[in-house]
Amino acid sequence: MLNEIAFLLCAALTLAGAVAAMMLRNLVHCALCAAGAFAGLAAIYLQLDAEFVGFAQLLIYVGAIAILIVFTVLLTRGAEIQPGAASSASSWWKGVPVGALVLACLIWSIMASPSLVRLPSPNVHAPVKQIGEQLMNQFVMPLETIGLLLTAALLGAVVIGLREPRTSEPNS
Amino acid sequence: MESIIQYLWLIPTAPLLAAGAGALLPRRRRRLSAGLAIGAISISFLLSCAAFWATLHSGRATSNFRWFDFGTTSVQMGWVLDPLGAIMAVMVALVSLLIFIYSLGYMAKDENFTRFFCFLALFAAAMLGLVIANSLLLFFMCWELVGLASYLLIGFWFQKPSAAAAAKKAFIVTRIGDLGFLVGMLWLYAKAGTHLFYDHGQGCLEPAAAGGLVASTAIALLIFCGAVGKSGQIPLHVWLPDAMEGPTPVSALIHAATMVAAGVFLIARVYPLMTPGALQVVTWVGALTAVFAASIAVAQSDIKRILAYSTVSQLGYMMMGLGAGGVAVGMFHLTTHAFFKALLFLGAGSVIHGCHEEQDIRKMGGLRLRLPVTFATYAVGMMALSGVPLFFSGFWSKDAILDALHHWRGSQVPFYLGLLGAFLTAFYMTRQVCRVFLGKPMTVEAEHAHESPPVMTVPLLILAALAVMVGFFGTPAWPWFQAYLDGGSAGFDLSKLMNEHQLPVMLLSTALVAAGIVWSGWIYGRASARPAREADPLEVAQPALFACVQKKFYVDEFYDATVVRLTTAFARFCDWLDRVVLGGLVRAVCWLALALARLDRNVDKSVVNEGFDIGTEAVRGAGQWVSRLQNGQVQRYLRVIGLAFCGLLILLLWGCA
Amino acid sequence: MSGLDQIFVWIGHRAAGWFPASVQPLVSAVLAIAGVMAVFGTCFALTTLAERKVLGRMQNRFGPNRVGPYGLLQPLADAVKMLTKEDIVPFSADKTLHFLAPLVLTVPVWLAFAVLPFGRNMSAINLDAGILFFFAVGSASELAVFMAGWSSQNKYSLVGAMRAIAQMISYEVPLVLSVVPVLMLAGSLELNDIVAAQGTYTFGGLARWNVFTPWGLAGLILFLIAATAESNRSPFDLPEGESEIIAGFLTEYSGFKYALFFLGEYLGLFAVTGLAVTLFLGGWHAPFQWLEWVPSWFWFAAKFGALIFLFIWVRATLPRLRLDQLLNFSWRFLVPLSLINLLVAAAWYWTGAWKFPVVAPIRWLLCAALIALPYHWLGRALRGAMPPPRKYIYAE
Amino acid sequence: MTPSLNQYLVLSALLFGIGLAGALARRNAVLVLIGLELMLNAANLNFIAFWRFGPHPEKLMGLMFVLFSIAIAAGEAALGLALVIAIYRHRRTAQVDRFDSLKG
Repeated sequence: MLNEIAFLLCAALTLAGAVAAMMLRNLVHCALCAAGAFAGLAAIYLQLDAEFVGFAQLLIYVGAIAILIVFTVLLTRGAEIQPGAASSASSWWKGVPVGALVLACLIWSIMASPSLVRLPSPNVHAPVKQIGEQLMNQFVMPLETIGLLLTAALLGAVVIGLREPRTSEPNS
Repeated sequence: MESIIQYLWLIPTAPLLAAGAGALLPRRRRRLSAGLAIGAISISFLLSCAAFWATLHSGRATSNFRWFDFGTTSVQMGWVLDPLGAIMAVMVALVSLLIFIYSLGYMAKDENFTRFFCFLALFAAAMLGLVIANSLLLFFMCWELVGLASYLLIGFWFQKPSAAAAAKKAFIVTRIGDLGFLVGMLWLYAKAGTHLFYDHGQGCLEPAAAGGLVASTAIALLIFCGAVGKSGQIPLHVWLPDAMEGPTPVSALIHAATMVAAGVFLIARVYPLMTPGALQVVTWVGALTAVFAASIAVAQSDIKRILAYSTVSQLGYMMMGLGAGGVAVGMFHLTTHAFFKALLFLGAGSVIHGCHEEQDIRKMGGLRLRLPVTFATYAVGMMALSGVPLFFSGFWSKDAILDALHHWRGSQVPFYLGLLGAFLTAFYMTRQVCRVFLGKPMTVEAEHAHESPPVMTVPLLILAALAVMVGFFGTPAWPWFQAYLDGGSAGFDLSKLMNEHQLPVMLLSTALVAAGIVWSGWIYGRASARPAREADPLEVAQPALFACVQKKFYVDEFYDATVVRLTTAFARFCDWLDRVVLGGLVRAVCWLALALARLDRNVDKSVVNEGFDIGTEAVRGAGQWVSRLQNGQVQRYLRVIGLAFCGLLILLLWGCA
Repeated sequence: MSGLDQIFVWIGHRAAGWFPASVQPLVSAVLAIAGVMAVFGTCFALTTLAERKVLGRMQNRFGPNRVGPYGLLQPLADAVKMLTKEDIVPFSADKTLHFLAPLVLTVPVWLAFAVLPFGRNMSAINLDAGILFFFAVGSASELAVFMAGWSSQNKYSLVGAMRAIAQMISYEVPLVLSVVPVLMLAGSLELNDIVAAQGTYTFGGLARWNVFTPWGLAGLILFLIAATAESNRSPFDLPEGESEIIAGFLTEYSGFKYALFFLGEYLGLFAVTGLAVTLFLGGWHAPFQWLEWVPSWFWFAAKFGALIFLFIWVRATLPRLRLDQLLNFSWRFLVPLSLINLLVAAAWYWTGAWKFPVVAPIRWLLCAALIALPYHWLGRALRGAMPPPRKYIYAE
Repeated sequence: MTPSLNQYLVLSALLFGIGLAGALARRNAVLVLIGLELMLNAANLNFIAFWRFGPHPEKLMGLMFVLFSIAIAAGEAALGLALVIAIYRHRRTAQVDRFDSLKG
């Protein structure tokens, strides 16, 4: 019962955050609502006994990605100018039906699979030590690859984000 | 013995490293470069002494290793330590050390001091490697490296056209001999299947292989060709006098004491291959060279050239000794000659240095007062070279050769030629000393000559002492040297000095030497008082003969007229062939290609291009049509993806249901 | 294991014992939370006073001494002032975010205290990934600062917020990286395990705290520097630098909301200080074996107080940095150095297997050299990278 | 009573749908990126749910997948936002429908 309530609360938070993030006009509000949705998901992970992943989700999504998004919003002045109400009707009818169609398909397929109505395995826990050992043994290659990938992404982001020398800009 | 053989490779490696380091040093690091070279050669000297000490007690030791394989054969290399190599290594290292030190003073003003020491160290490394090589192939490599170092050092002052020409001449002439050597070496490999000298009974010098050789006389003579080139024997002697264009320490080290002796050493090293027939040739060539060069030396006026011809002549003696008397006789003269000829060259260098780069003996005179140390040591060297009896090393070693020639079964002519050479040697050396040191100064430079610094005179003194002392190791009364090389032991027996075989020869040569000295002294002692421009007394007496001798019997001119002209003509012919015949052929092919290309262009224009134009138009049209799908609107792509996903999902579920 | 040591645990058990068994866990959790809030709330009050007093002494003046004996009631007076002030919200502000920002800052900071062990058996919850939890909840403060700065619609606020976020992002990296060696050597992310790993004694009774190892010493220094910057304290107080941008993101706040920000910042400082004590200074362990009889919570409080004093001291000593100096210092010095510190910790672990006489000092010196040399080189490189000191042409 | 697997899946599907609709409908690039992140998160939730309800939770496969996915999402966000900023500098706009040419 308690679990159900907690789940419903977290799900409501997540969905509300997500909907708000996609519908609000002010981009900063959108970003903050998205952060709320991410935090709600982290809570759901915790509820699913995935402590480590939950904290990692909190640390990375709320602590890093949300901040990044907010920075980008400010740097692109998205928060100030809103020419002709970004959410114009023309773009709404292009996007929402497709989203709704996909959603309908997904829900239909979930509902069509009776085997999915099942209860969780009891006494599941994922100690950090075991995660660490798996990362260092079975998943060591993916781990190294991810490290390389993140380094490359970091360098790439820095290179892309660097202000270009003035001379190469044609209209300045 | 076992322990030293493992470190034998260090002997050439130390100077090689010094040369490598010296090559990388900037020009201004003069002291570092010289210090490196001298330190390295000191290490080599000490190691050589240790190796020598080891050979006193035991025989031969080898250390072989595989260089590379091809197919089933493997090429082996290695080091050998035996009395022959050890005595040579000690001699080379010691003379090199002294000459390196001497060069400190002699080359002090030269701007390329660093380069000089780099080359010297390279030479020493190659020479020492040659001495301890246990493979004819390795020997040949070091041999060529020695030749390279010699080339570099003769042409050290390459700004002088004569030096550059002399370097080229030395390189090319020795190359002719080396060609024979190479052919002989390959032939030997074909026959013996190995280049190792000693390999536990399998080496090419050991009885198992050397005994059964076919055509061994031809091989031996081909190898002797190399020795002829390197040691300046007739007919390849022409490069050695010209090599005196290099700095004097180089002349002393390379073209008197060590490198030119390498030819003799080569014969000594491969002595087991030398058949009686080959030895006969060796003896004859040596005898002719000895007299021929000595007679040329009589009429020269350049102090270093006289010594150069003297060197050629003495090398002839060594060859004679090898041919008639065996390894010990030749090697003994090689060793004594190395010391006193190095001494003479360094003394000559000191004189030249003192007289402000003057080399003409007619412009000197009276230097005994101004260069006392040089004079004293030079006199010792001169007497050693002339073979003044009893106290000087040259006497004992030359006497051993003459004795061997006297008992040679082949012919008595070399013996008399040797005697004639001894007389000539005494004559021209006395002439030189009289001209340079006695009498009165002939020019202002000679009057203002000065003694060289101690860094130059100390090596002179050491070499003078050695020039006297080394001889006592090989007297007939105590033939230690010969016994050492043959692996036996020598007892002291004064009576051998007096036996009826040796005494007459000894007395005869002594008399000839005395005659040479006295006659020459009589002529030039008086002549040295006259002005320099006046003709030589001998020229006055026999103008035609003297002119002929002064022009070195026109050998260079003969070579110019024959070999060089022939080569030039052949080169011209090749040039013509290349320009007219081959060039014409190439031009014809070009024309053909051009014509084909023109044809091709026309075909291309009318047929291929049209076809491709149609094709590309079609492709472009299709591309334009397809590109409408990719308009850059990411959201549209995403929409398509979403719809496609729905479609796939529906299909999937349909299939399941 | 004296009674005094476990007195708080005992009180908690007894208090929970009065409730039915079904709600006992909840009650004990609530009690722990209440305890933590009470203790650190008081601590906050005392620290504001202590800071002003110590700063005063260091600046050769008295500090507050009018309210109550020795000015001891000054925090109370401040609280009354803060709560009774008018709560001003700018007209153009984004009112929702302006209201939410102090809450978003303060609430997660309280959460961070949940995993700290304040004494033997005295941590509110035992989380398997305690450190990760600590940093995860701490990450919300950046968002809060941004919300405060942006919602005020004031350029000083926005500049202050951007500065604060840049600073926090930059210094979070060395902060986390300097913690990693401790986790490596302890083999756990749980704070109680880390404290237990430092709980043995060596050399006749000296504690094996991490700070006594080369990497631990370097790690503590790096951690404290990064923590100072994370909590926006001098000399890293650019986001609130009065002389530059009025009060940064706090410009448009007053009254209770301002007090909440104030509280949040101090609590953040307390949390990282407590973490430093736990990670490097042996937690609640005594420094010498013969001092074990002193209650564990006392040792925690003593170390905690010493570090707080250190922060105040630093604030009184060092001038404020420029923004470029601040970022250069983090990215060019602290981050590489803390990465190298990882290697040093690895070297320490590896050399632990060495077996020969006098291994301990050799091992120590080797590892110390491994961190000291990069420190020297990076320091020199950093000095080269900084712009030269400004020249004031007209001032001379 | 605890929630069952399909409840989590429905939540995930809803999140995915919202993200997709937003990514399709909104024109600001930042919002499109937020939509993408929401879709990624929906996928992550699926992994976690299947791990928790799957037959072999002790193997941690789903957890690992999500950990790597989060790491990649961080890199993706950093790069994507850097691109948005770079394009904004050139074009003075952050509307995705204006990003339709390959030339800068």
